[in-house]
Formats: sequence, C-alpha cells, structure tokens
Amino acid sequence: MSASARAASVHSLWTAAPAADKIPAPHIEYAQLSPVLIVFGVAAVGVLVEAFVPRRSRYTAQVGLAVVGLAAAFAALIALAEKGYGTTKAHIAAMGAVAVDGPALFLQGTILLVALVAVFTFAERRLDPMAHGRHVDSFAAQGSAVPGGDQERAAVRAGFTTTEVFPLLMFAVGGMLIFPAANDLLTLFVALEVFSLPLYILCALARRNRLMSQEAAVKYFLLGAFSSAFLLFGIALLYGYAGTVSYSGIASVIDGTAKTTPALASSTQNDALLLIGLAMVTVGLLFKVGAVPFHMWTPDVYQGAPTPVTGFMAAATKVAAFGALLRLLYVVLPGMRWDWRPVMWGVAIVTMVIGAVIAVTQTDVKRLLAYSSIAHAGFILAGVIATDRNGVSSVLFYLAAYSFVTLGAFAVVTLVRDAGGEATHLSRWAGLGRRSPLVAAVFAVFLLAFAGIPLTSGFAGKFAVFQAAAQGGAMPLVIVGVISSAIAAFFYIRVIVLMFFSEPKADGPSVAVPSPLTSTAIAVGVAVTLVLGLAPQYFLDLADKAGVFVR
Amino acid sequence: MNPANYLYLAALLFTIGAAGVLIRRNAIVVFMCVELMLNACNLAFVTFSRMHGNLDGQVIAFFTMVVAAAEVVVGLAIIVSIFRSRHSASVDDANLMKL
Amino acid sequence: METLIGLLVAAPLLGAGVLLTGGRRLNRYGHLLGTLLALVSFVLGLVLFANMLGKSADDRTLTSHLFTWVPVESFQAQVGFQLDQLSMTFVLLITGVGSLIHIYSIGYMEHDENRRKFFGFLNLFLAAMLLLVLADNYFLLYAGWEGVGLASYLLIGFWQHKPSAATAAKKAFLVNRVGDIGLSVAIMLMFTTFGSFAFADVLPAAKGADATQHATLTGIGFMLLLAACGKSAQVPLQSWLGDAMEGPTPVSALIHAATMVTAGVYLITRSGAIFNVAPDAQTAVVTVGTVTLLFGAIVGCAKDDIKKALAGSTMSQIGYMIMAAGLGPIGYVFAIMHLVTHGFFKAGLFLGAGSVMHGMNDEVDMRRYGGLRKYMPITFVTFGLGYLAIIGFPGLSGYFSKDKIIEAAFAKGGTEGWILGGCAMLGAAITAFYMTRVMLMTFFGEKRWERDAEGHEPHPHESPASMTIPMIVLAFGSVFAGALFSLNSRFVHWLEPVTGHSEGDSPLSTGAVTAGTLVVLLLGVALAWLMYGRRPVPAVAPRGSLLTRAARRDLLQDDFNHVVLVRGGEHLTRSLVYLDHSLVDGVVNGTAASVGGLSGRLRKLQNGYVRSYAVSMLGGTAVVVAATLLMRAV
Amino acid sequence: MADSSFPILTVTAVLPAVGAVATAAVPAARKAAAKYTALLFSLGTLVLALVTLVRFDPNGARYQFTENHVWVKNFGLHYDLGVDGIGAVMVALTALLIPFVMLAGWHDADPLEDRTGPNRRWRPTQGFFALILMVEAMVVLSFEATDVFLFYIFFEAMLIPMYFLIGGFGDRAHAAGEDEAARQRSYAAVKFLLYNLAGGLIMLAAVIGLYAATAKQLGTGTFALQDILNARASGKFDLATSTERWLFLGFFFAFAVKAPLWPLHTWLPNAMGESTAPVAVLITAVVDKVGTFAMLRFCLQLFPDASKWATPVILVLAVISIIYGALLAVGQRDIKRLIAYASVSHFGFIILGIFAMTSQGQSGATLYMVNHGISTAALMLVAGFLISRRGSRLIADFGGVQKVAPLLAGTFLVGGLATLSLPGLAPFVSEFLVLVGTFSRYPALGIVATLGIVLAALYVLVLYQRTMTGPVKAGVEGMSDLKARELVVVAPLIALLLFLGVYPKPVADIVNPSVQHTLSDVNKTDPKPALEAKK
Repeated sequence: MSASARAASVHSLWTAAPAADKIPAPHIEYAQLSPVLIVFGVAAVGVLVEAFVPRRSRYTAQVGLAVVGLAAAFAALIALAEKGYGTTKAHIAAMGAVAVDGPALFLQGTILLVALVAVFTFAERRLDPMAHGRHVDSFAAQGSAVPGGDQERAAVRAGFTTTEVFPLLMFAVGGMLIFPAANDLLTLFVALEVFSLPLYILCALARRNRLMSQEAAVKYFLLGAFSSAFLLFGIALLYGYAGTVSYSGIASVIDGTAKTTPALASSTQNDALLLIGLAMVTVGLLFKVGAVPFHMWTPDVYQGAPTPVTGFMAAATKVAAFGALLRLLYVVLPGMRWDWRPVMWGVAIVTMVIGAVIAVTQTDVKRLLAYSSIAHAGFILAGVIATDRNGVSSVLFYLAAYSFVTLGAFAVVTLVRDAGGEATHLSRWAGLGRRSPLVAAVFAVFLLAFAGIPLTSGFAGKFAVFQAAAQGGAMPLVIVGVISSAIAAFFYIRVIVLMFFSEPKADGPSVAVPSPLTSTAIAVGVAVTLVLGLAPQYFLDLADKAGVFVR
Repeated sequence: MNPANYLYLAALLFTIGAAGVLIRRNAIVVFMCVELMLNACNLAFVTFSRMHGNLDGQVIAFFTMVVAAAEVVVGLAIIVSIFRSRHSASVDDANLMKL
Repeated sequence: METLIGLLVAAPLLGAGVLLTGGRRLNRYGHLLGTLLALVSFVLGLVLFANMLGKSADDRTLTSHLFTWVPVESFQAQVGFQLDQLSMTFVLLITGVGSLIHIYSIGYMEHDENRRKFFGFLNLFLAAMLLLVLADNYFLLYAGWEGVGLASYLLIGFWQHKPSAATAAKKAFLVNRVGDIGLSVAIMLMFTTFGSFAFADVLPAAKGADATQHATLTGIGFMLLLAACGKSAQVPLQSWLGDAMEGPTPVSALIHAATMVTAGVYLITRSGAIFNVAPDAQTAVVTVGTVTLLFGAIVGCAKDDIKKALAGSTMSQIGYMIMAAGLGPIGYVFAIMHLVTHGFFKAGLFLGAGSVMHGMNDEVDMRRYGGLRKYMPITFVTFGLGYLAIIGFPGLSGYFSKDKIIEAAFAKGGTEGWILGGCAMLGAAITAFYMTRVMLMTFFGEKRWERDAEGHEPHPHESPASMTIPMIVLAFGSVFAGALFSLNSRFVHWLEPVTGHSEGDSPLSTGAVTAGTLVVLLLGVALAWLMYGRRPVPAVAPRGSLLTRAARRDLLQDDFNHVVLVRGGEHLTRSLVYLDHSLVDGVVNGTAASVGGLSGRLRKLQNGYVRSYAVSMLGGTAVVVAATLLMRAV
Repeated sequence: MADSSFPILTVTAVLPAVGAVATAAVPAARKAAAKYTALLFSLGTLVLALVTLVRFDPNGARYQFTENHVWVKNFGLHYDLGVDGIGAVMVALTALLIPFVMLAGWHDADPLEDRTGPNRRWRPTQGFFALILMVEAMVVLSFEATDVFLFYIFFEAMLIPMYFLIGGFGDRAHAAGEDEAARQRSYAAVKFLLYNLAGGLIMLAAVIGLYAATAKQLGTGTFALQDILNARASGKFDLATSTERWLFLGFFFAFAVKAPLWPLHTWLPNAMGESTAPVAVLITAVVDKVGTFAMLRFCLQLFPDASKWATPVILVLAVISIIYGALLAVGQRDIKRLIAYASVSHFGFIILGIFAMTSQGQSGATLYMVNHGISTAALMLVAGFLISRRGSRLIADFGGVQKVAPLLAGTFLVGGLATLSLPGLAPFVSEFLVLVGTFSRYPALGIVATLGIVLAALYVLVLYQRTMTGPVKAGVEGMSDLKARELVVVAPLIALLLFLGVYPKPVADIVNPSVQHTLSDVNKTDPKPALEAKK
C-alpha cells in the first residue's frame, strides 16, 4: 500500500461524514438472541412494575414476572438447542458480537436455571420474624435509609419492601447470559458491567447487618471497578495489537492468517502489546472467577451480602465468568497456548492450595463457603488448562454441578437463625444434627459434594476436570489438586463433626421452617447433587456435545 | 507527532489512577481514580484507532464513557449510603469483615 | 484295628468336650466320666498292644488316614495316625499313668469346686498328648505339641485366683512358645527341603540325603532341639518347670514328670534319622542333656519345697534321656526305657508328695515335715520304693535304665565318652544325695511342723484309697518295670525296628560301670545322711554357701531372664509406645498442625482493608504480566 | 457357573442398602422395630452370600455371577460385578459378621437423653443400625466390583457411614468423662476419615492416571479389569515402567492406609479404642479387609511388574508391622487399643502372605482375612461385654473376673487363644500357611515373622492374666456372667473358629484356584523343594 493511500485513509478519519454510508445497518438475529432479549425485556418491565403497580401487589407481580420470564427464556433456549444451534448450526450472531454455540447455550441454560432457583430464595418471606404483621424477606425495607434510623423504622412500619431486587436480578442475569457468549471484547466488557452493577447494589440490600452489607457492597464495587479497569486496558492493548476487538479477528491476527495492513505490520511487531493485553484481560476475568491472588473480595462480599444474593452470585457469576474465560482462551488465544498455559498453571495451583488452606481456620459458614468456592475455582482452572474439547466439556459439567450445590448450601444457611438473624458463626451450628437431623443431613450432603466424595455431583465433576487435565498432560496439577482437596475435606468434615458429634447448646439457633420456595430451592439442590453424582452420563453427553466453540 | 506518545500518556494516566486507588482513603477519590484509569483506557483506544485507521477504537471509547457513567451512578449511590450510615467515606473505616 | 487308633484320641477328647461345655449339671459325676474315658483309651491301648504283639516285629506299624487338614498346592497337611512300637510305648505310658492320675485326682480334688473342669482339662491333655505321639507327620505333631502346652497352661494355672499360679502358667506357655518357634521353623525347613513333613517322606529322605543336604538337616536338627528344650525343660529353656509346680500335684505328676515333659525325648528319638546324619546337632543335643542333668540335680539339692526338689530331679532325669537320645542309635532305646521307668517312679514320687501335702494342709516346705513315716506308712513305703528306684538301687527299674545310659555315654568313645560318662556318674551321685535328702527331711527325724497362720495344727494322716492305690500300682511299676524290660533285653528288641539300635563298644565293662555307679551312689547317700540324717534339720533354712543360694534361685537363671528379658522388654515396649505416639503419629499430626498454622498466617492477609486487597490485585497483575512476558522470553 | 439371569451379586449388595433406608425410616419411638428390621435384612444378605458361596464353582471361570453394564461412559466407568473365590469368601465373611455385630451392639445405641427436649428428632438407634447396613452394602460392593473405578467409588464412599459410626457412638462409660469422651471420639473419627480420605485421594490421582494411560493406548479410557487384562495379554496395553510404578504406589498407598500397614497404622488404635466394640469389629474385621483384598485383586493384577519391584520394601514393612504391632500391644493399658495393635500385627501377616507371592502365602493370607475377622470379632465383642459391665477400658480396672463370670472369662480366653493362633483354632492354619509361604521364598523374613507368635502369646496371656485371674478386684465383684443374647453372639463364632481350625478344606478349595490365577498374573511359581530341584 503506497504512502499516499495511507494518507488518504488517515484523512478519512478526520472527515467522518463520507464514512457514514460505509457503516452498514446492523443485522440482528432476534430469534437466536431471544433468551437474552426475553430476560432484558422482563427486567425492563420489572422497572415499570416498580413504577406503576401499587406496593401491595408488587411482590407478587415481580416474582411472577421473574419466574415466567426466566422460564420463557429457558424454553427459548431449549428451542434453540433443539434446532441444533448448539452443534451444527452454531455460528456468530449480531454482527459478530455474540456467539450462539454449544458452550454458550449450555452455560446460559445453567445460568437461567440457577437464576430461577435463586428467585425462589429471593422471594422467601417466612424466615425472618414478621414485622408489624407482615412477612418480610431478607432485603432491606429501604436501601437508602440509614440503618437503625427513623427513616428505616418508618419504612418498616409502612411495610416497604425492596422489590427492586427482582429487576436487578434479571439485569444481572441478562448480563451473565451475554458474558460467556460475547464474541468481541467490547461486548465482553459491557456484559461484565451489566451484570456487575446490579450485583453491587444487591449486595448492599441486606435487611440484617446492614453495615456489613454496605461494606461488602463498597468493597465489591471498588475492587470490581478496579478490575474492570484492568480488563479494559487489556482490551485496549489487544485492540492496539490486532486492530480489532472481535475474537475471530484477533485470533486470525495471532495466527497470522489475517490480511496484513501496514498498521498491523507495525503493531504486530512487538508482542508486548499482545502479551500484556492478554494478561490484563485474563486478570479481569480471573477476578470475577475469584482466583488467587484476585480472590480477596470474595470472603468479605460473600459474608456481607444477603445470603440469597451470595448464593446466586457464587453460583451464577462463576458460571458466566468461566464461560467467558474459556471462550477467550479457546477462541482468541489457542495460538498463544504456550504463553498463557504456564501462567494459568501457577494461578490454578496457588488458587487450589491457598483456598483450601485458609478455609481450614475459618469460623463463619459463609466465609468458609467463600474460601471453598475459591478452592473450587482452582479445580475448575485445572480443567480449563486441558485446552481440548475434553477440557471444555468437563468444565461445563463441573460448573453445572457446582452451581447447584452452592445455591443449595447457601439456601440452607438462610434457615439457621437466631435472634440476630442468620447464625453464621460455626460455633452456633454445634449439635444442629441433634436438633434437626434433616436440615443437617441435607447440609452434610452438600458438604460431601464440595469435598468430592463419590456418589455426589462434586465427585463426578472433580473427576471430570482432573481426568481432562491428566489427559491434557497436567498430571502434577492433578496431584496438587488431589492434595488440596484432601486439605479441603478436613474443614468440610469439621462442620459435619460440629453438627452431629457435639452436644447442642442450650441457647443454640433454631432452624426456621421455610416456605415451599426455599424448600424447593434446597430440594432442587439435593436432587441435582445426587442425580449428577449417580447418573451423570446424560449431562456429560450434553456437555460433551456442547464442547465446541464456534469461531 | 508520533502517536506512541499518546500511549505513553495513557499508560502514565493508568498508573496514576492505579496508584491513587492504592493510596487515597476517601472512597470518592478512590472511585475517581478508577474513572481516571478508564479514561486512560479511552485515550489508548482512540490512539490505537488512529494508528490502525479504523473507527472501532473511537466507538469503544463512547461505550466506555457510558459504562463509566453507569458505574458512577451505582458507585455514588453505594458510597453515599455507607457515608450516611457511618458519617465517613474513608474506605479504611469499612473494616467490619476480615480474616 | 486302624479305627481304634482314632478312638484312642477321640475318647478323652470327647470327655474334654463334654466336661468343659456341659456346665454345672455335670458337677456331680463329671470326674467319674473323665476317669472312665481315660480308662477307655487305656483299654483301647492294651487291645492295640495285644494286636501288635501278635504281629511279626517288622510289620507292626499301623497307619490310619482320617482326612486332609490343610490342602494348598504342594502343602498338603494330613490328619493321619501312625502307631508303631515307639508310639505304642508312649500310648501305654500316657493312658496308663494318666488313668492312675485320674483315679488319684478323684480323691485329691474332692473339695475343689471346679473338679469337673479339672478332669476336663486332664482329658484334654490326654487327647493332645496322644495326638502328639500318634501323629504321622510333624505338622499334626505340632498341633498335639501345642495342645499339651495349652493343657499344661490351663492346669498349672488351675487355681487362677492365686497370682503365682497364673504367672507360672503364663511363663510355662511363653517359654514353650519359644521352643515352638524351633518346631515350626523345622517344619518349614522340611517343607522347603523335602516338599513334605510326613515322617514317611522326611525320615527316609533324610537317611538318603547326600552331603549337600547335611547343612539343612543340621539346621532342622537344631530347631528340633530348640523345641525339645522348651517342652522338656532343658537348659536354657528350663526355667518354667520349677514354677509349674504351682499346679495341683496330680498335674505335676502326670504332665510335669511322667509324660508331657518327655515329649522332647520323643521328638528327638522320632527324628533319629535326621540326627544320625547331622552329627553337629547330635553333639548339641548331648551337651544340652549333660548340662541339664547336672543343672537339675544341683537345683534339686537346694530346694526345700518338696515339689520343687522333685521338679529339679525331673529336669535332671530328662537330661539323662536327652543325652541318651543325643548319643544316637546306641542311646535311643535306653532314652525311651528310662523315660518309661522314670514315668513310673517319678509319678509315684509326686503322688507321694501330693499325699504328704494332703495330710499336711498343703504344706510344701520339707523343713516343716519330719518323721512322717509313722503317720502315713503306705505313702512312706511307696515313696521309698520310688526313691530307691530313682537313685538306681540295684534291681529296681531306675538301676537298669540309668546304668544303661551311663554305659552308652562311655560307649560314645574317646574323651567325649569319658566326659559324658563322668558327668552321668556325677549326676547319679548328686541324684542319690538330693533324693536321700528329701527322704530324710520328710519321713525321718523328729516332727518339725507347728501351727500355721490360721493357728490349727496339721494332723498328718494317711490318704484315702483312691489316692493310695495308684501310688501302690506305680510303686510296683518302679520296682519291676526295669527288670521286666531288661530281661534278655526285651525292650531293645521291641523298639529296635523303629529307632534302630547298635551296641557301642564301651571302654568299661558293664560290671565296671555298675560298680562305679554303686560307689558314687553310696557316697551320695552317705553325704546326705551326714548332713540331714545324723543331726536334726533346722526348721528355717541356713544361709548356706554361695552355690546353695544360687541353686535355691535356680542358679540365677530366673534373675537373668528377669533382668534381660522382662525388664528389657518392658523398656522396649514402653519406649515404642512413646515413639508411636510422638514420632509416627507426631509426623502426621505435625503436618496437620503446620497446615493450620500456615492457614492462620495466611488469614492475616485478609485484613479487611480494600486498599490492601487492591494492592494484592495489582501485585498479582504485575506478576501475571511479568510471567507472561517471561514465558515468551524463555 | 450360575445362570447370569438373576443378578445375585447386585441383590446381595442392594439388600442391605434397602435395609438401611427401611431402618432409618422407622419412627423414633419404635427403636426395637428398627433393630429387628436391620437384623432381618442382614440375615437375608447372609443367606444370599452363602448361596453365592455354595453355588460358586471353584474350577469354573475366574469371575462368576458376572454382571456387566456401562455406568458412565465418559469416565470409562462400568458397573461390572463378579466374584472369584477370594471375593466370594470375603463377601460371605462380611455378611456373616454383620448380624453378630448388630446383636452385640443391640443396646449400644439406645438413646440416653429424653425424647422431649430439643433433640426429640434425634434417632441414634435407627441411625446406628442403618449405618451398619450401609457399610455392609458398600463393603460387599467393593468386594464384588471388577471395575477399578467402581471399586474406588465404594472404597471411598464407605468412609462416610463408617465415620459416623465411629464419631457418633462411643462407649457409654468413659474414664475421662462424657465431654472428654466426645472430644476423643470425634478426634478419632476425624483421624480415621482424614487418613483414609488422603489415601483415597492419592489413589484417585492414580486412578485418573490409569484412565489417561488406557485412553492413550486403547483409544477409549476404561477401568474394566477384564478389558485391561485382556488388552495387556494381547499386548495392546503396556505401561511404561515408571508410569506403572507410580500408579502402583498410588493404589498401594491407599490400601496400606486402610489395611493398615506400618507406619500408616496410627489411626486404627484411636478408631478402635474410641468406638464401641461392635463398630471396632466392623472396622478391623470388615472394612480394613477391603484394603488387603484390594492389594490381591488390583495391585497384583493391574501392576504385576511394579508389584514385584516393590515387594522387598513391602515385605520388610509387613514384618515390621508384625513385630511392632505385637510389641505395642504388649505395652498397652487399654484393652481395645491392645486388640487394635494386635490387629496391626495380624495385618502385617496378611500383607506378608500376599507379597510373598507363593500359593501358600496368598491362600494363607486370604484364609487369614477370614479367620482374623472371626477371631477378632470373638475377642473384641467379648471384650466389649466386659467393658460395658465394668464401665472402663483400662486393663488395670479388672482382675479375677474368672471367679465371678467364668463363662465370660472362658470365651475371652478362647478368643485370645485364637488370636495367638493356637492349633485347632482357625487362625493357626492361615498363620502357618503365611509363614511357610514366606519362608519358602524369603527364609530370613519368615523366621523373623515367626517371632511374632511368641509376642502374640505374650500380649494375649498378659491381657488374660491381668483381667481374668488373680483375686477379684473392687468393681468386679458384682459382674454378671454372659447373658443369653451375648452367648448367641459368641458361641457361633467360637464354633466357627473350631470348625475352620480343624477342617478349613472347603474354604481353601474355593480360594486356591483364584490364588493360582493371581499368581499367574504376576507370573510367579512356587519355589520347588530343594530335593526335587536337584532332580
């Protein structure tokens, strides 16, 4: 290309008008994006409900809306999958912004189901003691009111409830649906923000311990923003390297298959852009995943946030974030494998070990689960590293299994309460097995699943990822993983000991009898745990079929 | 002049922002530093778009601004609420949960 | 006929089973049942004996195969019996003396609440002992071997409420176990060498073994000797026999004098074919025998407890037998012959001792006896005959058997022969001494007993008929058995087909040996009379010479065991228990603890400050970036 | 070879599982009903197990009553069941012991606290018996599994019910008081779980490694024992030496923890000491056998070369276990811990026999598993009766029991004599076989191991002497003799000990062919007797 032509193209930047006709009208495959669109639509309607529906009936409306919306979205998703968009007809939709392929559909399905169950826990109103003759849920009467201030008291008396949580949840879900499907870095970034911002707010809305809840929100928000800044800067660098933000584009540049422009020729000169960009984008995702050393927000936020929110966050965020990470690493950077794999090795090992080790001395159930989620992130990373179809499907399976166990576990946590709300300090759980064997048994099942004891979904998942890693030649990683799960087993077992083998305290917490909502949530958790543990074949096949990314 | 210089500036801004996040105590200021980092990204985007001679970078810059705006809304809401309950916007006072 | 062999063992076994599981309802006539079954097997024995005499000397062996015990590939352990002249001898001795002891016990144990159990154990012992001598392979023999050990354990500790008895029983079993190692290792060696452990395979093979096997055979020999030492209380495993006297006297008579303790002699004689080709092993056997015969004799001199004194003598007499057995073909027959005669007179002596104790409120200290001949004449006579027999008074059974052994010892030839013969002679002298001592202290002199702790004075009296009759019978045995056997060396011809026999050429004529023996015998008696007959025996033992004091303590052997084995063992186990806790367990717990500690330290990083979290994120990013760049660089 | 139409193995395993559920479902108040339900199911299982044993044809196919289904294709996990002689015998042993365990523990789990308080929903009795049945089901399955992964699953899963049994139900009376008892109990339970879990997870790594290896060489990863063996026979599957060794170590470690082999034994004394006697029997007589059994079935069959490579070390460790365990047993002050260390010693014998790689050794080891199961059960259960009477586990608290409770003392003695392997009682046969099997290949080790029989006599007799003989100690006077129920527990066990001691042939005949198979897997043959060797 001659210098004059170059000058011309540069010139064209300054005079944007003639370029206008160069921008084609975007063409969107609405049908294929229907799940996402439905969710966002419902979210928007939810806002309107807040605006126009009288307070009395808001709760019902919102819950119904959310449930219906999610169900519809899931139905639409199934329809897509049935049409074969997961396998044969997988392709890039919306001008290359969103991928509709196996992993995307699988993860979106998982997220939708998780969200559906989460809605039940959000809607639970039987656990907290009635305030002024009204059932109340676990969210602040009025988020803006000062904790313990007159305004709050007034709000409670007036029976305010923060039904906004449902639209917020829906927005978050929408973002999460796009996140793993995002096929260019911009969409990735936007989706990230779209599901992060509602979560920040949700964290702040606990009815009890509002100070902690707000603190959690601040921490989560600041660190989240911080990390997204890194992500964005990484994106910028990658863009600088490849001149495009679309995954396929960058991939082709990396492979050197893209048609070279002089700009490219110069920018691809120094891999620093690529490498640093890659690193920073990965960091952004690892933050959401909660991998060491980007995990430090996890315990505090998990502890402070309203438990239903924690459950949802712990489950869905991980799914979405790992989905995005997988796509990034498998679609954009397969050519860079030899650069990022070692780093990921390091991160995975540190994550597994640190997560397990720190959890050993935790004294708060929610923090304990937070650290266990960190350790699990490590296990999943081991699967990610396998970098073959096997790895993808194993991670997909693990995510599905893990998310339901987590949701269930946190749902159980909401049940154990005393005067001060949920009794999350471990010492309060002593002898729970004597007082209410059923609840304790259920929680024990979840713990065993976390510990990866055979016949639970946790074991199936763990075996899947480790086996994938081993076949990917990461045997050392498997051994570290095995050792750290031995350490992890210790603290899960400790909780069981506490629940069953120690005498209950006289003033011990009581187990609230939940409404069918939470019961369903827990029941679903148990069911999935056992089914995926005993007969995982069908879901493995599913994950296996869904194991191919479209480029 | 060489567009690379803009990149250096962007990097510099980003670093300043990051440093600010680590150093400043006031939540608002911390948040502003984050915004600064985002703006650094914008600068980088624009510069690159100039270098590559395509519009994507500039478009992204707009997106970023919108997102940043949204973040401000949420962030300020949270920070204000915690300020009202604690009468302090110092991030170091928000230290109930640890270990 | 063959089936009778099985019944021979089955009868007492049945008795044991019934009596031990039958429960209290059998208490009234349990002892009679036990005695009856003992007699049954004795009768069976006689029948078989008669049948055996009916046959020519060479095909007298009866075998009967019952069933396969342990079949694993080449390891085929059978339960089968082999009844030849050797086993026949034992069968008669065991069942005969056994029956007598049963009868005796009816009286002796009259007042014991657990008499039924006692007879159950006695029957169990008979069964095991018969199994031992009738087995046609070493593995089954091993079963009998341990069986008698068990019976002995149960009977020594029969009065379990006495700690001393319980301890003695445990000691006996343990020491025997040490010996059992020998037997089991011997069996393993046989299996790995000959691929079998049946007499029918091993013994001929041993005969035909070539020089390369001799090392192994010597090994087997030594192991068998070890076993024999354990069971027959030979040095160095003799320490248990003295304590075993804690058991009821009939037990001492039957098990620890007449039968079980002679099992070692049986084992060695039975394995003659092996020893014949393993001279080193033989030398070891002879040495052990000689040492023990002196050892036991010396101990016997020092004991004031009548039973312990007799125990010492038993030790020494068995020493004779072992020595004889060690001499090889020239000795086997006489070993067995002495074994039988000894069975008679030593059993008689023990029953006599039992009768004395019975009359003296179970007083065992001879220094508290004296002049008892007036009070219990029958006991005195029978005991006296036994005494004459054991010291080898010419014409009585002991004389024939012991002199033969002494002759054989000389016949070994060379300096060896002289040494052995000399020791044997010396042994005879000491025997005469200590037996005379026992005799004098018990039955002569003036009475030395007085009120015991409870304050009632013993009224020595003759024992009931059920006790005296067996003593009389045994007395007959101890008088005539020897002569009966030796007439035109009947016994030699009887056993020869099994053990083989060869007349060594003795440097001394039979007459010379007899004369010599008589001389030393008289010396011994005279010395004893000087010390205990002429002047009164002090009621409390004088301090005595160093040797005496050592001998009282079994020549310090127990002290040695105590210091080295018991104390050492205790220290070992205690330190191991400590190690197990602190080291083996400690390592694991330590790891756990360190993980906990690490966890505690890492927790501190989670200090709750957003900004420090941000730092870690930034640091992490830096590391990741650097690492990525580095990966490319390298 | 039975017709494969009726899945008897599955039923044998499922029946107790169903029983567990049924027992757990019995309402809190009706604890007697729960007990009988459980007992009934365990008896049913026993019947099935015996049927299997009887219909097993020693000279038939290696694995019989086989069932093959794919469970999880992607994991190469098959639901493959099948028993060889060894498996059949072990299943029978398990099914045999469970009813006795239940009867012995009939009152161990009767709730103390009132049913009105906050704990009214707590149903220890139901739990106790349900858990026992659960353990039985999983143990049986792991004896029947012919798929490595399937085995692993139950090998691991059985830890959980076992863990609850140890931690949840301790001795009623405890020297150190209730709280301390609870503390020690949960320590023991956790220790048990962590040791075994750690072992299991190491094994998991090896299992995964095996999968990766098969996947690489056979195209599709598989865990089916038969497939792997066939593949190796046909040369399609051949592990690199180093790989095989690593995998072997992974497997062996888990089994050695379970067995337990010195120095991985320290969990056993705690577990057996703190748990009730029946549970202790469950641990040592049933669950631990899975470890030694697995060495025979998996270590030797999957990794023959590595097994031979590791043999010397393992043998030495086994001998150390024998002597060390015995010496520590001598040094114990606590009856149960003493028996536990005795078991360590006995497991040493079993492992010694397995790795001596001779017919006598391995047949002996298998018989040893059975006999040790029965004899320890007898000894431990009687000890349990003794302890429950006096309310103490300390040897020092007993003395002169034979005077007040002769029957108890007698049965205890018989159990003890069995433990010191007296001829005529079952353990003698197996122990001698192990010794002779070892001796014929490693004379030195054989002789050292033989010292174990003296030490065994020592700890048994010392125990008997201190507890049963001598003057009657304070606290023992009132002691009652064995009750009918207890007699029902002990008598059959003793009878069995006698029978198998005198006539072990039937069992041996079932076991021998399978042992031959195993030996041919590692292609070892018995050493010839010196004389024949010369000819």
